[in-house]
Amino acid sequence: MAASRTLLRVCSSSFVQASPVGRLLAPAAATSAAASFCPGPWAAHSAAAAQTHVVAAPGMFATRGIATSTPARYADPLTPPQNTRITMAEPKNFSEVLDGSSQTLFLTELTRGMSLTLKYFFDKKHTINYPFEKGPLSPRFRGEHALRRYPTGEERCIACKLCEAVCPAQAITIETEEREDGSRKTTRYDIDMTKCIYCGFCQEACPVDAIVEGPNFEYAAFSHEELLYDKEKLLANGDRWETEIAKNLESEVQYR
Amino acid sequence: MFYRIVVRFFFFLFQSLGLIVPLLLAVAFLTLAERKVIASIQRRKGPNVVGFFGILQPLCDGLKLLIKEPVLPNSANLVIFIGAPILTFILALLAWACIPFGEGVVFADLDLGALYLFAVSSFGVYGVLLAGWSSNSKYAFLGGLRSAAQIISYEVSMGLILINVFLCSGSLNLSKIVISQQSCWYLFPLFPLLVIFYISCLAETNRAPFDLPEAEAELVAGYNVEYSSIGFALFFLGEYANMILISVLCSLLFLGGWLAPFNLPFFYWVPSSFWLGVKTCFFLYLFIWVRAAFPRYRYDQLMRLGWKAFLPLSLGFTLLTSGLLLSQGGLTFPGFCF
Amino acid sequence: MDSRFILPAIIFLFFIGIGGIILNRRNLLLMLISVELILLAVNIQLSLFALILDDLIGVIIALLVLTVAAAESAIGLALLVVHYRIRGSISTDLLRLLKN
Amino acid sequence: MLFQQSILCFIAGLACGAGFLVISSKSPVHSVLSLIFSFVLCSFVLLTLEIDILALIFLIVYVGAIAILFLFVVMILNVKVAEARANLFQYFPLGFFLLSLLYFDLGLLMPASFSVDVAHFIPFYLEWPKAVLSFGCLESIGFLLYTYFPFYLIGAGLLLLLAIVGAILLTLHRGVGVHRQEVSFQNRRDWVEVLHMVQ
Amino acid sequence: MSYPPIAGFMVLSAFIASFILGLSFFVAKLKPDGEKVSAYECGFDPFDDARARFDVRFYLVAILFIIFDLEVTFCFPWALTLFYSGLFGFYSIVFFLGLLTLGFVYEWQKGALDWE
Amino acid sequence: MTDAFLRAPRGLRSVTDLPVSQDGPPPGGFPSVRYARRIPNTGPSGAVVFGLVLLGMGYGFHKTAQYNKRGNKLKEEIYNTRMALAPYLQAEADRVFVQRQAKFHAWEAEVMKDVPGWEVGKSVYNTRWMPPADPTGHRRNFLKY
Repeated sequence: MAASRTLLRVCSSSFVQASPVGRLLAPAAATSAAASFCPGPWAAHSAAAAQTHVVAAPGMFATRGIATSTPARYADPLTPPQNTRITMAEPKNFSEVLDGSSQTLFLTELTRGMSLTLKYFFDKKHTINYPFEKGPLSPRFRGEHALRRYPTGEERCIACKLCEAVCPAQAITIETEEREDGSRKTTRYDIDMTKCIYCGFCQEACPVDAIVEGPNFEYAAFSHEELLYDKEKLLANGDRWETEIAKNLESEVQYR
Repeated sequence: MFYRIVVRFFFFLFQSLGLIVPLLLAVAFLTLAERKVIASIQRRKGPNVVGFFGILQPLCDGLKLLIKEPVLPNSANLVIFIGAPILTFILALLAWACIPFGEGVVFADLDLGALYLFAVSSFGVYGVLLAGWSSNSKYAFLGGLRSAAQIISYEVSMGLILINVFLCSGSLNLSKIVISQQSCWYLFPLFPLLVIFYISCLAETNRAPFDLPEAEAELVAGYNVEYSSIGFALFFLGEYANMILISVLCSLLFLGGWLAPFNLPFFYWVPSSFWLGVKTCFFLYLFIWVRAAFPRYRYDQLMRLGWKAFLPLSLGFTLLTSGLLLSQGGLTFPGFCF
Repeated sequence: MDSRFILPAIIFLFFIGIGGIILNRRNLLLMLISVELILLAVNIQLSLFALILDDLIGVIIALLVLTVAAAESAIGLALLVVHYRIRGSISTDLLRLLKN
Repeated sequence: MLFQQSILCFIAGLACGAGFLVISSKSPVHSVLSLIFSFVLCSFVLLTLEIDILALIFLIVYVGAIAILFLFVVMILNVKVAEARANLFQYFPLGFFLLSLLYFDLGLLMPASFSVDVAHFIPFYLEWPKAVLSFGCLESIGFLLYTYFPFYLIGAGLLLLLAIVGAILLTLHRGVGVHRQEVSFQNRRDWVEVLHMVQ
Repeated sequence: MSYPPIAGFMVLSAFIASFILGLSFFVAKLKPDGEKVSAYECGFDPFDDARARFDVRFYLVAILFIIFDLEVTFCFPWALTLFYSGLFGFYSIVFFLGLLTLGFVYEWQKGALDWE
Repeated sequence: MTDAFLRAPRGLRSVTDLPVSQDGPPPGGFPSVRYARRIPNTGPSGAVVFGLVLLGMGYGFHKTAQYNKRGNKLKEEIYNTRMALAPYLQAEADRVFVQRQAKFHAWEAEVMKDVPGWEVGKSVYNTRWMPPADPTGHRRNFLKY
């Protein structure tokens, strides 16, 4: 019974209970100003999501003071706040007639909506100055590929071609040849970055953690050819990003 | 004799340039102000990369629009196609000729200043209509027709509201209207009219909740869909110049143009046109604030509001003001005024 | 030289209106436009003579002629639109079909 | 003085030119545009004659409203090709003869004051009471229109009423299959009516 | 009347507008291309003439605008000289506006105002 | 700064002994989503708004009517003072007018001397004396202000 009541209550969400904002003036569509509706739940959601995110990468940036608990005044989210000025359908007494007509003539309802937007005008802004400040990056971020090496400098890739097989976009092409000292290495290891969908399957399939997706996402190029990476390019990437990649892998090791 | 003519010509040239150049600068920086205010309402920062605080952003926009290649659609009749933005820009500038910025600071003090403004604003429909028709594309034509219909349907209530102001002030000369507001601004007696006047001005300049004809979603860009670089820039300048004109007009007619709020010693030391600037900035901020706060009107609601709500209200209010002033004997005797 | 010397110009405008009606016997719209020109010329003459004879009645009747022009063009164009919707073209030779 | 009258003559000439353009232009939009041009020029003529109220009213009513109506109609009906018109010059001799006939007796009507500008010799009588209190054109119209000639006003009102009723009767056809929206009804909806508890 | 300065101002602003427009024609590189120059149809090619017939509703709005514009024009001189014309002038305008309000009510009831 | 580094106790033998940490909801569950209207319903009630506006309109109309009445009185006073002065100025203007009219009559007599029975200076109209008609109407507006 409780479920059905909540179900029924849900269908009477604020859309149906169209507050008679202005019989003449306001548009008949959802009268609550769009700006004021969407940040409500979004703030709650972002609070919840931000909370878990914060734990994962604590030290990256000073956490913004995001209120995590909803204000007490709206304890029960389903019932609208009590001191409602929303005039009911048929105004019962003269004061509600006055409320309705003052909303029509002097747009008191619309000014309330605007006062909410004004509150946001004076709030702190979210914008970060991109090239100089960067947003927080999760250690699991899958960006530009890199071929890693063992601490001794020997490249890890043993040309097992598992990544080539698992790649859904068939972006990886490998050719192998036995090296003089008998070890099994690739002579040609190409990744077509324009085909790659950055799913990270190659990183999971690789037994020796050779092919890895580094955190770098700023590698735009001027021509198409520059985005067809060959082995030297991937190895160079690996050398450049080795410390960052190693740290990220360390924190992800028990989830792999 | 010849020397006097040259002096008078240069005096006229500097006077009109003194009006046009600051206006163009104001329009440029208004575009920046709009983007920054809308951004800060959505809790983000506006353009702050180009200049110190994004100061040079309008300059870059202007240059970009100048450099871009003007595309002339093939089947459009070119004379009207190029004439429409020029007409809109000229009308936007022309309406500033009779606006008083201070005690005697006015380019051409017309006895029928307000009627001249009403004529120029009713002339403004042609820029829109001809642009829509001459660019020979369905979207532009429909957008042009719709915004023309919207502009003319909100002009009726504007005219009626102007009549109320003339009833209270007793003269059509804008300076005399402002002088007659010394006792109390017309904001107090005609407050509901200010609300209606401002909303119909919003609709008149196709802005904020009434910008359906140019709504990106429905009609791509309304009547200026076919215009590319400089044609679009002239329409853009014309629209923003109209925006500033409307806010100056609102502050002149209802908030006592250059009159200080209270006659305290501090207030009348400040130069008089400063107060006009403050009130115009308030109305400009209101333009942008309303644009950021409200969803867009559907076209039939927009026409219903114009005809079924504003027209009866302003008609009724005209009879109210005339009846009240006539009964109290508060009308002004026409003729010489000081 | 005084303000009466533009009278021939305004009368010429009046006759252009009449000429417009005579010449465009086929195109209904241009006839309405020429009627508009005639009323415009009448308006200007009224105000011109009001100025010369220093009597304001001319300007007041010019206002009245203005409303006549407006109402006439409104109704004329309404008829034209209805005619266009029924006949599909605004040429006058289809008007003959109103006979039996 | 001379400058003012030369401007007057120039603008009146332009108005006649625009008028002629109205008739002789090919596409209807060009004729409507030249009609608008002649409206604007005629209001400039009135402006130089210093009847500024009528000039501005011409701008508001003629150019701002009637010409828009013509432009709307021309655009909506998009009459593309101008119907074949008998070539203009067939009527030229007859037209020229009639016009010259008229201008001949107009010349008789017009007093010979054109030749000698007698106005300069007539002494100008300065009336001081008129200098003390003189009214612009708008106020003087206002004095007469509402006190001595209210019948013209009521006549204009009846004319406009006729125009509204006539135009609506002629052109209004309400689309039948169109869902119309009654805003006040939608605003009056209340979730108490919408919702009814099942158990 | 100080109208000549306004005529001069009009000429000057016309000069400035055409100067800006002309400047762009010299500064920008003109490369007309078949695709660029055709009318904008969101990608499709325009199938019939752009100026097809449209709803006559716009036409009715223009008529109503003329009539109410004239009503406003008749009220301008009244607003200034109401002191002189007193109650007689007031009631003559009330009668005039009454006639037009009659037309407005008729129009409202016939549904000429609501825009489907 | 990785998760393992934070939670691993000292002397960990192998990674598998680490307690598994799973991203779960905070203790006590997520706070419930608020979707009811959030426009603050505070602000003055309809009656207060109407009262304020009507008060403002009353005050405004009273002040405007008072200002206009005072203005009319001032105009009345100015009109009377100037009208009192007008006859004297008019007398001077008439003197100048008579001199010019004499010059005009002399010119007229000279032009019309061979016309029989032409009485110089007799007006063609037989109404009361009117100031000479100004055919152009341009000079009459000279005194507009």
